[in-house]
Amino acid sequence: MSSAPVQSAEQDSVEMSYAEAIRDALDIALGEDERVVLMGEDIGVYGGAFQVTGDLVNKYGEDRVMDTPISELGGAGVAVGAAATGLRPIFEFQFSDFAMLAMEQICNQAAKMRYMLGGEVSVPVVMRFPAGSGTGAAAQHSQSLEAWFGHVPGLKVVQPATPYDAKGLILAALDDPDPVMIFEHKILYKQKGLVPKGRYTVPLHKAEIRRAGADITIVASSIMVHRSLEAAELLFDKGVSAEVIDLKSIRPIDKQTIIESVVKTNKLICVYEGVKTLGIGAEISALVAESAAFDYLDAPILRLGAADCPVPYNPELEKASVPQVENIYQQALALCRREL
Amino acid sequence: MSSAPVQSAEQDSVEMSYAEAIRDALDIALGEDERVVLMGEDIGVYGGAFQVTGDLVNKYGEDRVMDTPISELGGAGVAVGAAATGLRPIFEFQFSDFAMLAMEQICNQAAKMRYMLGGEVSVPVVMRFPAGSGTGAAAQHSQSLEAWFGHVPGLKVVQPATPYDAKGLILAALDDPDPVMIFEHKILYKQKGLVPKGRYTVPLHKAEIRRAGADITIVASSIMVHRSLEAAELLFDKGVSAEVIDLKSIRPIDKQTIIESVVKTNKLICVYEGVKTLGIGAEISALVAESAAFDYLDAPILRLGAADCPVPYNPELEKASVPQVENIYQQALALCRREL
Amino acid sequence: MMSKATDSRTNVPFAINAYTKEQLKEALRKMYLIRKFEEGAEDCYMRGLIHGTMHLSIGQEASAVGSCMALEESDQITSTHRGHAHCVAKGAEVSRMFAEFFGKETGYCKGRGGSMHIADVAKGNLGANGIVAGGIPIAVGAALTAKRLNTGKVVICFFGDGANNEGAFHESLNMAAVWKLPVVFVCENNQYGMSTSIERSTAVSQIATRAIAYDIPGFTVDGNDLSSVAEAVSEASSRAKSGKGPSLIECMTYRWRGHSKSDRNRYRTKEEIEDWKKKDPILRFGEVLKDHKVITDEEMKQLETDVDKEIVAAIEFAQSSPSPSLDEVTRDVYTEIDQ
Amino acid sequence: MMSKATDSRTNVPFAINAYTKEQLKEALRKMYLIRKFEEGAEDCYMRGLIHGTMHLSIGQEASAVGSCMALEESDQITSTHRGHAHCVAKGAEVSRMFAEFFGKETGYCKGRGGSMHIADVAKGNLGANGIVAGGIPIAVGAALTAKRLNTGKVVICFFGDGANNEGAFHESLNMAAVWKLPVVFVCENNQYGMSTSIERSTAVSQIATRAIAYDIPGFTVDGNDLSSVAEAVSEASSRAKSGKGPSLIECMTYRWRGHSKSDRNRYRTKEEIEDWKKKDPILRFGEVLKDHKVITDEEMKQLETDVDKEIVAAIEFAQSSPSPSLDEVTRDVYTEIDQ
Ligand SMILES: Cc1ncc(C[n+]2csc(CCOP(=O)(O)OP(=O)(O)O)c2C)c(N)n1
Ligand SMILES: Cc1ncc(C[n+]2csc(CCOP(=O)(O)OP(=O)(O)O)c2C)c(N)n1
Ligand SMILES: [Mg+2]
Ligand SMILES: [Mg+2]
Repeated sequence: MSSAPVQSAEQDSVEMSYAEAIRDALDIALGEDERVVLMGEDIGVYGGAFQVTGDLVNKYGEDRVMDTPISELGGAGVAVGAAATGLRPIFEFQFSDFAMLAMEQICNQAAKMRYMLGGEVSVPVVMRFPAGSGTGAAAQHSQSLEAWFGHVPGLKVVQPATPYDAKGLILAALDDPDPVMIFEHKILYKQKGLVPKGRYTVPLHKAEIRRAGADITIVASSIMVHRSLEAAELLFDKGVSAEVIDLKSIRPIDKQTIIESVVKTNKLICVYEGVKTLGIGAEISALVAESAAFDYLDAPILRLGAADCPVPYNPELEKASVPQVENIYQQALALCRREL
Repeated sequence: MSSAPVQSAEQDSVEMSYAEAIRDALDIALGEDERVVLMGEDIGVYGGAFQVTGDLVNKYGEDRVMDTPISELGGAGVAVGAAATGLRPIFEFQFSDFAMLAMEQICNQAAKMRYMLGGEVSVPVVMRFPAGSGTGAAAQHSQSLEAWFGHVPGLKVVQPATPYDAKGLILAALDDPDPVMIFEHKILYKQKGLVPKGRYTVPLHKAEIRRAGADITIVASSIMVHRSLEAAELLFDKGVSAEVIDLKSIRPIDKQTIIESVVKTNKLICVYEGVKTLGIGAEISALVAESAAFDYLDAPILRLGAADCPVPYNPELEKASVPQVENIYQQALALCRREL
Repeated sequence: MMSKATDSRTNVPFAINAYTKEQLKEALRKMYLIRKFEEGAEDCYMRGLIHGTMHLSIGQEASAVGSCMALEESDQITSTHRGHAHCVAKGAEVSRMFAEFFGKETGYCKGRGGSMHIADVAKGNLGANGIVAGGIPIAVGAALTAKRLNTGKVVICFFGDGANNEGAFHESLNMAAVWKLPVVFVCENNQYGMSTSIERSTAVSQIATRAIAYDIPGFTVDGNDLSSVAEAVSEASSRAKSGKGPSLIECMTYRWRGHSKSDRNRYRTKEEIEDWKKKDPILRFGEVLKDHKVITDEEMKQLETDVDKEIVAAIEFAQSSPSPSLDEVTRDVYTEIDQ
Repeated sequence: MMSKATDSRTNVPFAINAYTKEQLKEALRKMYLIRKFEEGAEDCYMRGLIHGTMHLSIGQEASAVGSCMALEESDQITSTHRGHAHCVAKGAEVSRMFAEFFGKETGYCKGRGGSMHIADVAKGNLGANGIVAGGIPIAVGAALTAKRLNTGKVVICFFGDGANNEGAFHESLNMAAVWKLPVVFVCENNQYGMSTSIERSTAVSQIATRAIAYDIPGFTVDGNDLSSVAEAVSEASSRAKSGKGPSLIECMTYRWRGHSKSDRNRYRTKEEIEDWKKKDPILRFGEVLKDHKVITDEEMKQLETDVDKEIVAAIEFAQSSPSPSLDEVTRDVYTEIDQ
């Protein structure tokens, strides 16, 4: 179901986790290009809070895999300045929540520098944001803030859902001359999948149909792709054929893939982990509602996002605060039966 | 057209500018309650970058009208801590763009503190954000970032469009036990209007129909309310009766007022100054598309927001980057004629 | 910058002179209670009864208890991700702390916060914080309230060595100094921010040096010696209450456990850890109390037994407490008001 | 922290010994050019030809020119909202600067940036910045590039006294110091951040004191004396290039004009302004050059006339340049690539 790797046959693939796939991408990048440096808190000897960088510091040394002080604003800014002058920094936020400290350097500087300077400079910085809930780490360590970044011209924003895409999107981000924000999901880090050896890229601006269907379109991102695929199985048992689209890119959003699907299924539900209000589902809904696909809609456009609260600590509450398979299934079914 | 003041007859109103109306509200607040303190950069002897605080420091002294160092994160955090412990701080960002430095204290702390602490504390902080383009101050001094804040549970977010609302919303924000973010528009500061003397409040969660109409609903916020009203005049000349809703509150959004209007007019266009993608129009569109009003829609839902670029310096480019009366008029007309 | 003269111990330690026997015994009890609370929490975590993560301060008890000893009950603190000790030291009940860790409605945060947000506002603990240095500006804000409303309170702001490289540290200390606010900045320097040592992250070797950048007093004390901590903090607190503004106190200490539950301890040696275990602040303070005849061996045993019982009862309370209702997931986001 | 010995002037000022006559004359010419450029811009603004706002550095020319004099053309700078002087000093053409202010395609930022984002990347000016302290981490990043890629470059990071209270200042200086990066932090202390004086905003009386918090050299120099600035910066820059890390140099100076075009000047007295006008850095440096027979009165006159002509021509160039096309409002947001 995933798009064909650029340069490798099936047998050249190995099974690895999402975290390992990212590490593989970082390893390739560090090996290929001396301008690549990794920066972040505890990414060296500790191997990263989620063991994504692992032992890379042993292979490339502390000058290439740099532990920064706990200084998110300054650290991100150093990455921005380095990118603008010739390095290819990949900056890891330990948790995406801490990016709130660095919004200025990301959104006032990196995103705008090229434009403000009339195109005279590029800022090829890559930033990685471990995001999402499910770890019991509560309100300040569990957010899904990708919608904020999607609102900012000058950035590109992606959300890989599989090991394959995680690796391919990181390498594509590195090839890209502009700032790319990668929202990874903490719960996916351990998820396994087939990943081609060596270098390949996944386009930064394309969604992908993960399951073809005729009755309803489910647009999902990150971990919600998996939950939506599970829900699609349940729906199938009820005679509902759901098409599941993995959004992948938040900025730009691949309108065409979504619209073509909706023209076919006539129904749309958006599933995402960020807070529902002003989350990415709002944009997807609005994109369709303003498009020619509007006339093909047979039912309201539904959104399933996080509840209107910070992420709670209690594990049951935490689960209740974000969409689960059952919610997706129920809502999709109700939409198809127009029982809302 | 504006809602009736809580406690004052017409003759008790005076004409004043939006900036003066805000100052009036601050003056009343400082006079009524010794717990109220104003904090911000250059709000004392300088009177604020936009002369909103004016001479209040002379009346209340430097302990009540506090010039802060240029430390947005710390300053906002001090306001948050003070609010949590008994003061009623009103914090002015000199430009809303600089709030990017303080997102952590606003969105990780102020917005979540009550919830994370199980309701054991309230954070009645008011923050004021001069926003918007039109001053030739370019990309880092002209943004409209209200959508970011609207995405954050725990905050309330308003955007006054008139002197009357500016004063009434500030006083309502002060009465509110939770953090309230007020997005003011720099270009509106000089706009005049009738404002009742003394204390009154405007509800923090209600939109208002500024012009009744039958053919199309225009939901607009802040300065776009005025542009939409002008566009409605032009539409009227073409035989189109537009209903113009002043959104006022971004969080929560007054769904009911919008939906009732759309049920009546069957057409919706959202006009806002923030970047179109993932801006407040996305949420309004999605709210309607998921509601019972969906079945009443006769045409796609349109959004008019800022172009996909940082705000440019050149005045003509700057204008071209955000919706103007002509754009609203043209798009609304096209929508009514379904000529899209 | 400079070490407190206390360390030279001309004769009796400060604490022995400054506090009553009851207070001193209570301080020792609190250190025990913190230790046992954290060991109990760790055990529950290992057994899968508590989820999420937690940051244990085992080995650092003296800085929490010594600091809070210098405070009145009405004084306030802000705490950190490694905040259990601060919470107990400021007077919280371990039963409600456990209940929080178990995610229960009876917990201090009604199960919404967990370890990283543990608080006890009634006792003046404005909360742990998931954001490194996140509590520093908040402490300064609380001190502003104290000054403006003339409450006479002082605020202790706890933070780690790693936090001192955050911009919030700098901005906050500057404002507190310029406005002469009643706040005491207590840096618990356990020499690592997660895996990153002071030498690799911080341009000065003693964090107290940074006091010079704000023209405020800065002291480095032995953070495993309760009396030294109490002395420095009570001096700083008196200074603050008399309107002379903030101080920065650096408590040199060490955490025995990993940073959090996912630490493989690759960045420090077994020897270093073992060395520091020999400097156990609880044993040390116990010895001092015995030396000065404040407590007997039997009394100490009794104290320990009582604490053990308290912990068992607290865990039972937590386990048997009701869980939050799933319908109430959005409760307490906003204050309920009649519109 | 300490004043440079330069001020005692045992005999000849540093600059006279360190630079050729041509270089010295060029420095004087640049100061003139900056002054005239800003007066010209101010005039155009008053006449409604330039919109937006601008921050003039009239009176502060020595710190910009003295600092950049110590650099090679390939070295880099980051600048501030008050950045015209830095831009000219680093070698920009005033014609393209005016074109930018007039919002033209021929401007350095193609009319997208204006005064607050003026830059000349080719000459090593990475840009003014609308965000106070926004350029500080960027400068450290540029220095990281220099170190990792062994380019031998040094980076000067300009910022104001007000900026030193931003968290970005603290975080950046710490990182630059820990990593020993080739960057020189030049604080142009004109004693006010907008309306707020150092005393009311900053806990230390000299910003160079804060160097202690990063264990780096810190010096306060007379910022209106070009030679003192050049001496301090060239020393710091050599130090940086030799791998010894950053320095913090504080240039004491003053802006003659208001903060921006909306300033009512309520926070300082006429007398203070007049006093500082007597310390005009251009006149001072002109006198030094005459004293040391580097330039004659006639040459100086000629220089001034030439500059005046250059300004007139530059404004003409700007006015007659094409405006951006409205269709291209989203051009240069992203790099154009073939997908
Ligand atoms: C802003 C922010 N950055 C990073 C983290 C992740 N983190 C949690 S604790 C910690 C180390 C903190 O070190 P220190 O301040 O010395 O406290 P200690 O853990 O040693 O008690 C880090 C990096 C965080 N929670 N918040
Ligand atoms: C982050 C941020 N806060 C506030 C401002 C508004 N502002 C622009 S310049 C300025 C004063 C800066 O003072 P200083 O650093 O001393 O530079 P100077 O203007 O004196 O050259 C302020 C407050 C800003 N542009 N950016
Ligand atoms: Mg530490
Ligand atoms: Mg200044």
